[in-house]
Amino acid sequence: MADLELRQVVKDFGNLRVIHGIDLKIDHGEFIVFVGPSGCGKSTLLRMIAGLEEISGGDVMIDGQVVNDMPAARRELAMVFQSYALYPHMSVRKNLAFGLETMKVPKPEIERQVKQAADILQINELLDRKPGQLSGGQRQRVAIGRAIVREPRIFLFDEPLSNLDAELRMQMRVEINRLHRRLGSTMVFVTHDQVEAMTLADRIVVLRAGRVEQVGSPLELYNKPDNIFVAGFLGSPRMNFLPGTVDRVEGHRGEILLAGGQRLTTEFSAPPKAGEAVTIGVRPEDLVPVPETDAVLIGEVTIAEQLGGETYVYVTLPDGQSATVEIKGQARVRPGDRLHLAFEDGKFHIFGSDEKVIRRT
Amino acid sequence: MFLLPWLIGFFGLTLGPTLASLYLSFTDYDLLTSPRWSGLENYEYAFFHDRRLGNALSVTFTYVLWSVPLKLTVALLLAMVLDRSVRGVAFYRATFYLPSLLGASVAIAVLWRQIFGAQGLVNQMLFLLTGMKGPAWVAHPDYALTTLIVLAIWQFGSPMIIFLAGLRQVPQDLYEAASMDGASGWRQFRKITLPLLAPVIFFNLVFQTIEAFKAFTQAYIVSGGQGGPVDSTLFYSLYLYEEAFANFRMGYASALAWLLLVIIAIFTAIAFATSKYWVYYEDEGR
Amino acid sequence: MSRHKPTGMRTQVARHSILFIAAMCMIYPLLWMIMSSFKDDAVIFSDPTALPRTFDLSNYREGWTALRVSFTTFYANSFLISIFAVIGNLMACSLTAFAFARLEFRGRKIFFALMMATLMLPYHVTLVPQYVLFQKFGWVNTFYPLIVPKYLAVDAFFIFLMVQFFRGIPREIDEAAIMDGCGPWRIYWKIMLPLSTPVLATAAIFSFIWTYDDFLGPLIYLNDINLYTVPLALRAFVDGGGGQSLYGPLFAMSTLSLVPVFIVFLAFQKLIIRGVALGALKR
Amino acid sequence: MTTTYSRRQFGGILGAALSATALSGTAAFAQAGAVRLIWWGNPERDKRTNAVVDLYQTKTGSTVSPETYAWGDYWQKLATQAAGKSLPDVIQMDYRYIFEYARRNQLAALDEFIGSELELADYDANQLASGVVDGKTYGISMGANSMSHVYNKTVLDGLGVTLPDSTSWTTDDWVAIGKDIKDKLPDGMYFSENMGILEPRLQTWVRSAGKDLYTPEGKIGYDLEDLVAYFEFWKMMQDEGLTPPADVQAQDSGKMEESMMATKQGVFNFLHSNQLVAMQNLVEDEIDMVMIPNSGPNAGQYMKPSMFLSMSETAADKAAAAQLMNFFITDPDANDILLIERGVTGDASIRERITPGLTETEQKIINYLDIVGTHVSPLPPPPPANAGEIDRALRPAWESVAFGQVDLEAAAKDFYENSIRSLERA
Repeated sequence: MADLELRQVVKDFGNLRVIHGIDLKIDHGEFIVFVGPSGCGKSTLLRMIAGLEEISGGDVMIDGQVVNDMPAARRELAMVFQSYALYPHMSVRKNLAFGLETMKVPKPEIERQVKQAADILQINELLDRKPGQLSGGQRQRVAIGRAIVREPRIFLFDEPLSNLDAELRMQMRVEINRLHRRLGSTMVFVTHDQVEAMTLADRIVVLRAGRVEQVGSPLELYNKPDNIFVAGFLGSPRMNFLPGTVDRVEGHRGEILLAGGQRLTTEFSAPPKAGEAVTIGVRPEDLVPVPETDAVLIGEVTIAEQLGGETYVYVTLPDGQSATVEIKGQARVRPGDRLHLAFEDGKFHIFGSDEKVIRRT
Repeated sequence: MFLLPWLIGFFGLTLGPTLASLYLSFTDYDLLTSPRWSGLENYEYAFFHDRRLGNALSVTFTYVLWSVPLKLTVALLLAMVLDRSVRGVAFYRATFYLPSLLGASVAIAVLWRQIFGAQGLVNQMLFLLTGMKGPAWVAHPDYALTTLIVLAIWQFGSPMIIFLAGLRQVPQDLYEAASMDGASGWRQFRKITLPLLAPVIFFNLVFQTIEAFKAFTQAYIVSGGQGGPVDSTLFYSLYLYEEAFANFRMGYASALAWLLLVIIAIFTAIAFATSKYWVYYEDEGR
Repeated sequence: MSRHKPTGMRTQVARHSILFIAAMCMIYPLLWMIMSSFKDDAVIFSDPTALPRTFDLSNYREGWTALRVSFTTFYANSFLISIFAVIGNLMACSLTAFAFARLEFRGRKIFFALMMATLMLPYHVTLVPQYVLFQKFGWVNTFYPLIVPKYLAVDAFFIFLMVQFFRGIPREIDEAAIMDGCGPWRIYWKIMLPLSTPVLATAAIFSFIWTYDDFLGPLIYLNDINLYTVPLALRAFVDGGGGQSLYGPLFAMSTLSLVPVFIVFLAFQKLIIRGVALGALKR
Repeated sequence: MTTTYSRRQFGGILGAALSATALSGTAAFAQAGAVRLIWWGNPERDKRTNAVVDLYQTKTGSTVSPETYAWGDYWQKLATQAAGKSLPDVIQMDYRYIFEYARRNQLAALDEFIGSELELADYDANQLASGVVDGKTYGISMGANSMSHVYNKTVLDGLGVTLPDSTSWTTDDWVAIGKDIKDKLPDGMYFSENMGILEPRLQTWVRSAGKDLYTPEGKIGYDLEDLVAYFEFWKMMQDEGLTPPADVQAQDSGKMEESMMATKQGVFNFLHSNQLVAMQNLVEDEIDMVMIPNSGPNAGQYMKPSMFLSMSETAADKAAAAQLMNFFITDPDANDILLIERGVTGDASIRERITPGLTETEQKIINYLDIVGTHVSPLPPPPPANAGEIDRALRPAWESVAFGQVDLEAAAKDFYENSIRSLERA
């Protein structure tokens, strides 16, 4: 049985529909990440689950029960906010205990819970401080602690790491991961950062403009994006997109004319029509330098970024497009060099004019 | 349910009496006997026959149009000086603010008559500095209103403190960036301080204008309650008061009050309507 | 704490001179009044210099008991009214402000606009109808007309101030409380109020000062001299009808009457100054 | 009942501020059965009146609840109370307002009490008559009064000036003296204050010409030419330097301490006779009173009631209220306290009793009224409604002339026509 199920969930703000009927099942113990650009409705969706936003249509079900009209407090969920939303006038201890006090949990029980949460998050020595006296990372822990003490059925995270600096963010990512394994609870996590999504999620839900673009495990989405949006959203540096035109189609095979004049023969899962404009997607690590004879593309190097472990080379293609190439190790290239490139081992995607994938790796 | 006390207060104590006064404005009411319906007579008189009303309006507009901008200018100037000086800020701030706290006191108004009298402090200073003999400022029709404007300016403390708080919010690096760009002090003021302070200026402007239109106590006491000399300080509110309680024309006074309400509302509406052209909020919307 | 790069000695001196002169202009009238309270009536207006030749307290002695009832009673009345007014204003205005800032209900915008409009109302308009109303309640010559309205949130300015402040409190805090199981009352009581101490303090101070200073209300509603407030008693010293005023005692009592305001100002200067700015600034 | 809080009680009240009982307990001061008495005044009058109230309470055992306000606040308070039908029982009334209040049924007719609660057998009939409105008595005069020219005796003596018999002098005599001494006066001192704005002075002017401010029918009782002549006279005084420049004069808003006499800027000043004591207190030099010089063949002055005691129509216990009024007017002990602060009483026996104990200045008032009493014309007809507005309008009208803003005749015409319009609006 699904812990959390969304059925045709819709949200309207006045005349404006921001969530267009979303279906989703989340199993017990799963770590789900909602990801998408800002304004895609991911936070709204989370807040609808939490009970902070009214549900305009469809059903939200928790443990098989429709909770559309259940007040937030009774849904037995906990939420960690982007700004942490700690009560500034209460000590850390009071912050942790406040929800339990509201629910009239007996004192000793509250103390036990607070102690336990503090242990898990290693914030024992902070208990008597006020939020104002804490660092960003410490506040983050307290906010999570406040969620833990309630022993919720589901944890909800609303971009909780976006206010931290890069290093802390990485650290907290690891901790949240660890926490998930330790508690085994269902967690729903909202972020616009694809790295967080990739590293944390059991399954990722990619949202765009109030619609689900694709749901799947991180690698599924990385390797088999359903459309240009998902392909472009996940992965860093971003996937290269090259325009092309379908030249000939014969059954499931066909030939594509690239903008630079090269031809590419390939198989389609969903064959396009001849003359259709398509997009070829290839990830930077799948674009490899080859001898001139094998080249599919020729590019002139504009910038080469040496990161030590790998090198990002930005090239300009003959048709003026630019592309990113990732080369393992420390490649010796200079601006102005010409690079002959090919697709690694057939690893490229083709998207139709409707942006849907028509050829998978 | 949270609004309950306010709703009771609003309908019972504000709206009810306000509507009652709207009714009274269509009557002939002398306070001592019951009101008698008189239709539009009061308004007709106000619009077409009341010459003192025209004078009261012009006095009030003069007062508003001078005192508000000057008060705000002084407030802004001193706020900027205070924002930059390091030592004794708290002392100066307190000193500048105090008059606006004590302003409505009877004693202050008495004092004002003295300071601007024929032998008052101002004329003594004037004589010392220039050897000229000044007139009796409070009692001269050409200057009496000016002394009231000065009194209003004297109480610039409250907007000054709001400006000061506003200035503290202007990020310092903006000025540094501007200095790097070679912007002069004046240019920095024009291009950074003013635009970023616009919401605060707007707030002060609206509130001070409303207050200035309603100004009563100072004029009442400084002018001896008569709006003199030659009606040169006959504020609208003073005229309204006189009609209501000295001439026993509460009906007419109610009509005057409603006219004033409409005037203030128009001014406020203009301020709000034009605000979008010059007030810049960092977070548009909510 | 210098926010600005250090400036030259000369500009510093110039700046301080300007400030100092300005400060003197501001404060001289007050000094003059205080000093006059020690002077004899005959010299007050003939001698504009501030310093009295002698410090004579007789004006104070005379003023304190010049009316039928001593100023002790007037102070007690003033404080009593002010304190009840403060409590009423805080409770009622914060509740109303909370509703306007946080709750969704029909007509909220219209009500808010109406409330702001009451700021523009010239108060002489409602004076007589209000008086008649309280007269019907039998409340004239009691403190009720001066106190009860404050419990009904009639002071739109404080509501406005508090609404501005409440809007500055992140909504996520409310939402966290909702998740923690709080209803609106508990959010108001446990979260909003404790977080709003600055604006509450400001409102408290101003409502104290304004109630304490109010002249018109007590004039209209109080008859019995035992119920008089300080400003009402003070005005009894000034006679506009061609009688004789006692300026020495007037200034002495004026000075004394300003003392509570002055003390409140000195004690809470920081809060007042922060509070004044609250309404105007989006935080 | 006087309530003064000891320091401890005071703290207790503050401490109990949260309990509603403290509120109602403190607020419910208004004593049941007490007679409410209201007057305008100044600290001196307040002191005396309060002493009489105390005396009354100890003598009779009944309670009085006194209220006092400054003149400016008094009429607003009274009008509001009238609107709320809660006027105090016993009201100090002014000659100007008694008609307004009586004709609008706010005051009780006193005739039924005269002879019983109000013992007025000894009282001067003329003074009593002044409180009659439309045939009924609505107020008992608290004392007689007349207008006067008060002058700085010390200064005139110093210049060796002796004034002619003031019962027969004319404005020409008066101006001649002024022209004679104006250059000998100290710097900044003028012969007289400018009385252009003073309606009572205008009244003596037109009465001298055999007219009055108002006719018995409530119309304007004088002609525009009279007003022009009046303005011309005072403009001449100002232009001749006999009265101060307009701005100096305008500093006087009507408060005695702002008058030219009190500020040592004028030798002569207009004054009501009962105000002599107060004025003397403000002036170091010795001052005295003379009658106002006549500008025409008739006597301009008249004896007027300084103020009345009236009873509210809504008074709960009218007999008790009448008793209190009677106490003020006829009780010997009470009048030992009041003396002539509100004017010279019309009760002959009281007058005899208090005269020996009066100060020198107070004696001057009595002497002055004795002289005036024989040279007056009768009391003018009661001013019509809106007369107050016209009175107030005289000030800006004259000042616009004094400051040279408006042509004299135009200003006079304007005022005259506005006055007629005001009366029509009533």
